[in-house]
Amino acid sequence: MALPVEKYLRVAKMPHIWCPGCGHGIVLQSIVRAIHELELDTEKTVIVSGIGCSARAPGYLNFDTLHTTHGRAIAFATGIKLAKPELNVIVITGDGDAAAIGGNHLIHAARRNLDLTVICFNNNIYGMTSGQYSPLTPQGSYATTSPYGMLENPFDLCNLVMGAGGTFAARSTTHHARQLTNIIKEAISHKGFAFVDALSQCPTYFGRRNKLRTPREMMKWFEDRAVPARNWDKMSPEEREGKFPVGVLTKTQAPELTEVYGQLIEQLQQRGGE
Amino acid sequence: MALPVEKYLRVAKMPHIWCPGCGHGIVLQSIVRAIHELELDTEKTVIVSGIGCSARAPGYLNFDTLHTTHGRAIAFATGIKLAKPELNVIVITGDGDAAAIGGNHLIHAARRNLDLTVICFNNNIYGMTSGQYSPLTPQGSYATTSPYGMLENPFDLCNLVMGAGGTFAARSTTHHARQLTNIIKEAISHKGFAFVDALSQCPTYFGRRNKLRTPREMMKWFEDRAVPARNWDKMSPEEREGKFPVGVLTKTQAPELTEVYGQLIEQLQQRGGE
Amino acid sequence: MIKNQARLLQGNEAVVEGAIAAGLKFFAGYPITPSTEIAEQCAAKLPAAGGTFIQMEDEIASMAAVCGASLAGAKSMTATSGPGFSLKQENLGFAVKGEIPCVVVNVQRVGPSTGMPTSPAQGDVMQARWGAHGDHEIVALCPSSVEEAFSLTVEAFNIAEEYRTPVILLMDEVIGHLREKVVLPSKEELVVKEREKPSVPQGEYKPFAMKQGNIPGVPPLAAYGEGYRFHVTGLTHGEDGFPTNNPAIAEKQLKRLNEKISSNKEALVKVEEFHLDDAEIVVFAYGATARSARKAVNDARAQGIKAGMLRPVTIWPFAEDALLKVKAKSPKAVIVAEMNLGQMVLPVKRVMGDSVPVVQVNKLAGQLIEPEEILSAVKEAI
Amino acid sequence: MIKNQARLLQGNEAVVEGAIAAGLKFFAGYPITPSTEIAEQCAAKLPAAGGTFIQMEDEIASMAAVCGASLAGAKSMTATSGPGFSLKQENLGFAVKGEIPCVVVNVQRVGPSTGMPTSPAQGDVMQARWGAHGDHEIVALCPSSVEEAFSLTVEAFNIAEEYRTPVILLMDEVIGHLREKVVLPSKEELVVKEREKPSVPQGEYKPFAMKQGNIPGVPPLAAYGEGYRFHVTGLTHGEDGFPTNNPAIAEKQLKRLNEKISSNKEALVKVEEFHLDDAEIVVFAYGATARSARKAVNDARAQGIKAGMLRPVTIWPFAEDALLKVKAKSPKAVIVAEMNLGQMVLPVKRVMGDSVPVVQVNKLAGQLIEPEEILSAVKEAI
Amino acid sequence: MRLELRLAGEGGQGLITAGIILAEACAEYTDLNVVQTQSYGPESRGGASRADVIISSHEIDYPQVKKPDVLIVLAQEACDKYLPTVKDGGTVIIDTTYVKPVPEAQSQRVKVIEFPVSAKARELGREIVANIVALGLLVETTGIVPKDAVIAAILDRVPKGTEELNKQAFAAGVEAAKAL
Amino acid sequence: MRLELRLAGEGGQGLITAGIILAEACAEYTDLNVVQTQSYGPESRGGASRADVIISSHEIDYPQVKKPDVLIVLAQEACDKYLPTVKDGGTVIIDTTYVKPVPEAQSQRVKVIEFPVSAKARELGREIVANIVALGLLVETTGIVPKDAVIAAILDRVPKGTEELNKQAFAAGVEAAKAL
Amino acid sequence: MGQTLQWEISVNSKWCKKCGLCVDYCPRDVLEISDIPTVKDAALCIGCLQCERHCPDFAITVKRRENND
Amino acid sequence: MGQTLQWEISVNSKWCKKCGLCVDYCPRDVLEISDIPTVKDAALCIGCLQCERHCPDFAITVKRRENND
Ligand SMILES: Cc1ncc(C[n+]2csc(CCOP(=O)(O)OP(=O)(O)O)c2C)c(N)n1
Ligand SMILES: Cc1ncc(C[n+]2csc(CCOP(=O)(O)OP(=O)(O)O)c2C)c(N)n1
Ligand code: SF4
Ligand code: SF4
Ligand code: SF4
Ligand code: SF4
Ligand code: SF4
Ligand code: SF4
Ligand SMILES: [Mg+2]
Ligand SMILES: [Mg+2]
Repeated sequence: MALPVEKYLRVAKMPHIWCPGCGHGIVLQSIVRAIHELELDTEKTVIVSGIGCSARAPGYLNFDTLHTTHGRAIAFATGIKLAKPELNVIVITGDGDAAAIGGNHLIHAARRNLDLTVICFNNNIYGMTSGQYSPLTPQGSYATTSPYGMLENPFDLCNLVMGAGGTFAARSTTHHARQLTNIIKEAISHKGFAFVDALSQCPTYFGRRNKLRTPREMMKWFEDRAVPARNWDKMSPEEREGKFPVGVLTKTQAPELTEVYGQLIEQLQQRGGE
Repeated sequence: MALPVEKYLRVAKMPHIWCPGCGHGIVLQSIVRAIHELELDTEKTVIVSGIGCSARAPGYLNFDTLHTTHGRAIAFATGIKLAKPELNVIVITGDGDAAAIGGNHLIHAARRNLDLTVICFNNNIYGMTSGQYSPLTPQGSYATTSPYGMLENPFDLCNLVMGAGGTFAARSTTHHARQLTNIIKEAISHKGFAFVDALSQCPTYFGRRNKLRTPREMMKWFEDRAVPARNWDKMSPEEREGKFPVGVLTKTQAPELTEVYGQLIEQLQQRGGE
Repeated sequence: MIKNQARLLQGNEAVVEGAIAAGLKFFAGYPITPSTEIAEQCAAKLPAAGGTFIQMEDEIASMAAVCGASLAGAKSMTATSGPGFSLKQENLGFAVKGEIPCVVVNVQRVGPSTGMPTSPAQGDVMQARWGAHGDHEIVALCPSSVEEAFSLTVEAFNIAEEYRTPVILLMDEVIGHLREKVVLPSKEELVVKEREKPSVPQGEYKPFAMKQGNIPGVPPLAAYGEGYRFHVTGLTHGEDGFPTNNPAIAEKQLKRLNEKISSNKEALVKVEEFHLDDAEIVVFAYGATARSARKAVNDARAQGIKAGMLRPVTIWPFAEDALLKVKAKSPKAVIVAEMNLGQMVLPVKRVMGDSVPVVQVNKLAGQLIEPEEILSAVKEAI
Repeated sequence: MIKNQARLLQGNEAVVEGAIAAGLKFFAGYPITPSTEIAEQCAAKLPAAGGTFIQMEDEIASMAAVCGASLAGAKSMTATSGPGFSLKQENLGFAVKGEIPCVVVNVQRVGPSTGMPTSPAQGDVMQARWGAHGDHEIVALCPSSVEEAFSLTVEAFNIAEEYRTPVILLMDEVIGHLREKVVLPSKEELVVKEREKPSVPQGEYKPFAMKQGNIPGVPPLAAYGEGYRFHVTGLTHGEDGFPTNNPAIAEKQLKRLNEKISSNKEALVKVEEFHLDDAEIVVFAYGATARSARKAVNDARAQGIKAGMLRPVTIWPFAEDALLKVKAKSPKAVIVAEMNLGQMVLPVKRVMGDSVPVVQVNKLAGQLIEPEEILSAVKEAI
Repeated sequence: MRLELRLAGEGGQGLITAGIILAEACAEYTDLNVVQTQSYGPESRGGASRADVIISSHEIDYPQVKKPDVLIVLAQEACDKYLPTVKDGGTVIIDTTYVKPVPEAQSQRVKVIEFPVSAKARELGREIVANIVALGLLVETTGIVPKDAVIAAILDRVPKGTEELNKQAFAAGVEAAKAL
Repeated sequence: MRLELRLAGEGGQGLITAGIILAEACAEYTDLNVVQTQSYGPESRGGASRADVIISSHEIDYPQVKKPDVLIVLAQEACDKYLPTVKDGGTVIIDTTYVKPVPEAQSQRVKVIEFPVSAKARELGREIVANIVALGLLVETTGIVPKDAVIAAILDRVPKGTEELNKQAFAAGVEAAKAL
Repeated sequence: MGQTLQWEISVNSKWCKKCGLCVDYCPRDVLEISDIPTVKDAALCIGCLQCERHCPDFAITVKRRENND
Repeated sequence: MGQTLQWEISVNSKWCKKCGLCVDYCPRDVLEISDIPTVKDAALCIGCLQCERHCPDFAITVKRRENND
């Protein structure tokens, strides 16, 4: 389906600032495509981000957009959604933004099952500040602040969201652009908190330091390691080694916070009216 | 085993400030007992806390103690442990301290597998500020800020820690004081990040508002709902309803951060010396 | 018995009454002594008023949620005390930069750090002005009574909405916890202001326009979901809200941001002048301390001393003009009484210059300054 | 070719060199432009120096970890810029209250909020003083060159350790990113100070004693793990470190906390006086701006104008005495040049009083003030 | 006229509530001005508890009680702590159920009224209404607030079903004061 | 003597490195004073890149380059942007591989040197050494820094195994300047 | 030995907050409480430490008598 | 119909950053790149959209020809 770019992008702001071959553009396109295919009302959809290369995305999207402080996008979005539950609220965040400084807001929104769609442009690195390690940088990888290789364990963001009680968590990559679009559609449609771990490549800082010389090489890395979720469960720990599951990893139903709160308001106002 | 209280407590500061029947004293005693039974060196053990009723515990403990800012105990402890890896560092925290404002530090310490023992005095409520809901307050329960019943889902803190990649997570309650002591011993002995969800009663604020009229009634609540971990796995979702598992819920081995960092220092210094 | 019009209200409760009267529709907070009653009252009262209360995971998130809700069109508030106020600074700066109307209550307790949580102080006055990084003006109001806790909350919302700016309600523990007899104004008596909405077609809306708007320098503000599809960022931006590195545009916008406050001081800065006309000794005091000062002035007058009080009701922007008027009359001394080590005394000294001696009365360990302490300073200065 | 003694170093790099020379053993930080190179250099260099680098989850955690490490006996540092500095305020206040030696670097960029991340500013000068809640004194140093980035970092550690206090190294983007030729002092030339250790038996140790210690008001500090088993809290505490609500004790401790800085100003406050002796026009400038000021002064002198510069090297405590000396000579004007809307000009005005006109030269959109701009202010004022 | 009152005892004895009721009575049912304050422990964990009320026909500037005109104490610790704060010539009402007789030195300085407040409440059915008995004593002793105002304020606040008990408690306090 | 130099082009052309090498040469191998600065894009994502170097026999106060004495540009955008900033009578070196001839108006104002810097580098084996060729041009043109100092500084910095290539590149630049 | 007193139970009245948990938890009904807990019948005590472990105030201790062999 | 050109491929040269991913991802070798990508043999295109979906810059679009029925 051809994408009516002018409808969704602030074309006057293009081309965007991202480096050649940066995966963030592919994730962004997947989001736009998902919005288009779902026929979301562009006047009732708000896009919120924190700070980072990824977080620059809203500036190119022709919606109500909010570029907040580093790590806090979900908290700002919480206010928007609670104040106007009829809006679709989509959060665009980076692995540093969502999982380092913003980790607490992520797990709390997941716990509350607030109807937000959070899409993490996960490139395993702090792109905007030129390549420091993030909580997603694989052990042993190089970054400007891990000159001897990353010493810490990385998060598995979907596991984290599930551990926090999230009702929807999924993963895909820029290589799997089509799947990514579909997953984002499913995430937006999910009533409740939905998290998408969108693996993206930063050729400029992650690739260059880690001998992944081209964007395609980085995407090949995704291609080689991704395992469809339905196969993942059947794999032994040894088979899983060096691989990761893609697809929808958890999807359950639970009361959504703005609905629950709306009911309370209704109840109390009726009671007050009696 | 009789507990040589004078060795471990700052007896001049006793009696402590906690209300009659407050579970925090029982958890504290379990910690002291664990330390005693493990024969930890009292001069090489540091106790760190945030802010809350629970966080007042270190003031009564005759060790190096640090009463920090709300939610940040684990981050302060991270500095202590990294600067002096030979110290035993135990963090005492509350459910608000650890899981509300401090949630991010909890998951990051778990991810890093830093050798800290974190004991959460989990009374489902903010005791110190007089009874607001916490991220652990069960749905429907009353608190001063949930006058119509708690609307949000609570965390399962052990699940959260596991989702973050933690290598040790366990739960017990003030009712299970003996088990609690043993679990704390195991947590302290664990090389790596260890988390103990210690369910505690706040008769003053949680009990009073939720028709649990005595401390014993609150502990009975624990008694009735706790299921040994080994049985939990065999239970159906229906059987689990209204219950929770106690015992060691996860225990795995992974490289510990100060060890890994120590190796790096050694390596680089040798290299420098060559 | 028949009730009269009056009620007994706690300062913190009065804030909530004022906020709801002013149209509060969203409160996000995190409990902290001595402000917690504000959150608790909001939890109890907001839903019935069609608004939403949420206890966030921390103060940072609370401030963020308040900004988000305000951009979605809801009048929004948060409340805290020193430690939480410190945490809010980054997002408070975002609200300043994004020109997001909201009210931030700080009920001051003794610092630094955890300090004395249940004891009063006025140690965050300078922080209110300078706590966030970067150049910015701020509006802060300082109630001296429960009645003012109500009326200044309404005023705070009015200023926030009219000037598109966060407004700080800077209370102290004494006023926050004080229960006092008050008569609340009726709906008709209340002046409630609403933010100005854009009058241009959707495609032409510039959320940070230089010249539009009722108040010079304050551009109208659309709400999310109304079709304007506008962008808000904490980066330095142009009239359209998009980031810029053009120093000329940046300078213009940063100046407008500051001047919308600094050049409207006349409208914004309110003071109470008490026996100032012939005062030879002027006591400068605010918040709870002003109540002691008032008594001290009365007592001094009773003893034949011509004392007076200047009370800044608006604590920021600084009441420079009122002080210059005082200076013009060459009083024998200005006594600055405050529950801190000496904070507002600094700008007072700056304005008084070399000609008028400035005397300090300070107390910093959690006790309200007593009238006698001020009185004896008055007597010494005469 | 044979190298000389000099090196080309970036300001941020020089900070790390200085820190390691001063004995840095622990760095916790979170990347932010334009301070990131400090973290990166620490990551590369600390382990070989036997120290530990960690990138924490945010700036709050970084400040916390630094406090923890310092209490464990390690000289500790963190580095950030405006947004992160705002976030650190609460724990910076804890460091003040707990009297925990540490160094906090803020490389200033344009605010408010995200502002202009790669452009210089001096908009956090007042925040450095007042950013944390509650009454507290702070020490802040402000380098004007890469060489000073090195030497003032060493000085910052020395002050931190000697006075048991956090010290802020307040840089700006110009100095942080500037590469400059510097000759670093040899180990022998360097003065490195260590914190005073308790001399009393373990059982008698009072970590917040009123009178002990080499410097009046600064009690010796044991390290965790040395057997002293002491308590540190952010609550107002007595000499033994345990919380107290006794106002008399609280007052004494809070006063000591402040006076250990304020009454040692003579030792702490360093200024550079440049052509001040006969100056009719005095330029007050700091950080990168002082380099423009120096050129302006030279150019003015070349044109026969008696200009001079007062540069506060220590930006807090305020260089009041040096300014009073200037005032005593009744210059025609003091020109305050700063990359902000006018911050340090406020205390300068306070000290200058009514007699000496104070003129402002400001720039706030991310550009260094040019010598010509200062020069023309000088000419106008003459 | 400015009257400063202090009610002190232990957490759980309901003295803060009593203070608030008294203040509400003044505020909502009389022309008197009133402010009420209370102690907030460092950590509000049980222990001592104190409510202060200032009643005045004029505006109330300084809102704190330094030297109460009247003190009522329901616990020994509270008595020891606050007795010395009472104004010379002021009045102290002690609950003899829990408080030992006032030492000679003090009883010469202030007027002492003794009554087994808590015992009386117990006698009425539930010790929990000791605070209302105390209120009766206080109101009758000071004579400053109309009793019907206080009764109205009591009824505004107490849980449904306990109205009678509370009225009796208040009356008992009033009677006791009259009898003394 | 104070000389202000500017090296400008696109990210990836290595001009920042060239600027740093030049500054290091001055700092570590001569008595000259030197400061070096560079552009930091708003988001440091590719795009334009600029390094400034000020060399002086005296102390350097104001550390920024307003009007360079010499500008070398390796990309058209950089040329368009910075050409007007060059001091009247200053020198501009353009890499004709990527930069169009300088417009008449400007070429009267400043001295223009043209050389296919990048093409030359490609010719030597790898275009990546264009920055070093540029350095050679700059050093020879200005004559302010001893060439052996610059060569030493180059060798301090470049990766092992590329020393010869870089020396050749530098020499090529120097030659070109001499020839012009 | 037999049924002689093996266990010494002591209550620290300065620390005890009278919550009654020790009494609640004693499986042998050894303790009773009006103000602070007191030992009703020490002979029944089996030294299970339930009282001690559940005391939030470190106020009750149970020790084996030293002279009971 | 047959093998006539069904797909119209266009590259927005103002947005294209020359990363080459479109070329890499094309399964039919339709595209080639020296500066910006160009169509080597449009007839081979199967309209799979791999190029478009993997373009980070919204710079390449593949549309079904409208006059191809
Ligand atoms: C409070 C604060 N701390 C730090 C920064 C600096 N900063 C900006 S973006 C960023 C990391 C971005 O990484 P990520 O979220 O992974 O996004 P990416 O650039 O990789 O897309 C950091 C540390 C900031 N702007 N604010
Ligand atoms: C930054 C900050 N925010 C809020 C507070 C107020 N506060 C103190 S303790 C506390 C909650 C304590 O709850 P929890 O951690 O569950 O401990 P408990 O008292 O229940 O043991 C809060 C919100 C604070 N001291 N600092
Ligand atoms: S730095 Fe990395 S993440 Fe940022 S735009 Fe470039 S490639 Fe993308
Ligand atoms: S308030 Fe609750 S948690 Fe705090 S001491 Fe009392 S019972 Fe314990
Ligand atoms: S030790 Fe056991 S049996 Fe003995 S008193 Fe305690 S609880 Fe009862
Ligand atoms: S459990 Fe402890 S505090 Fe409670 S009554 Fe028994 S001895 Fe006293
Ligand atoms: S649509 Fe498919 S076949 Fe056609 S050019 Fe694109 S990738 Fe190649
Ligand atoms: S993928 Fe897009 S940006 Fe990259 S070369 Fe192709 S059209 Fe250009
Ligand atoms: Mg990233
Ligand atoms: Mg709790």
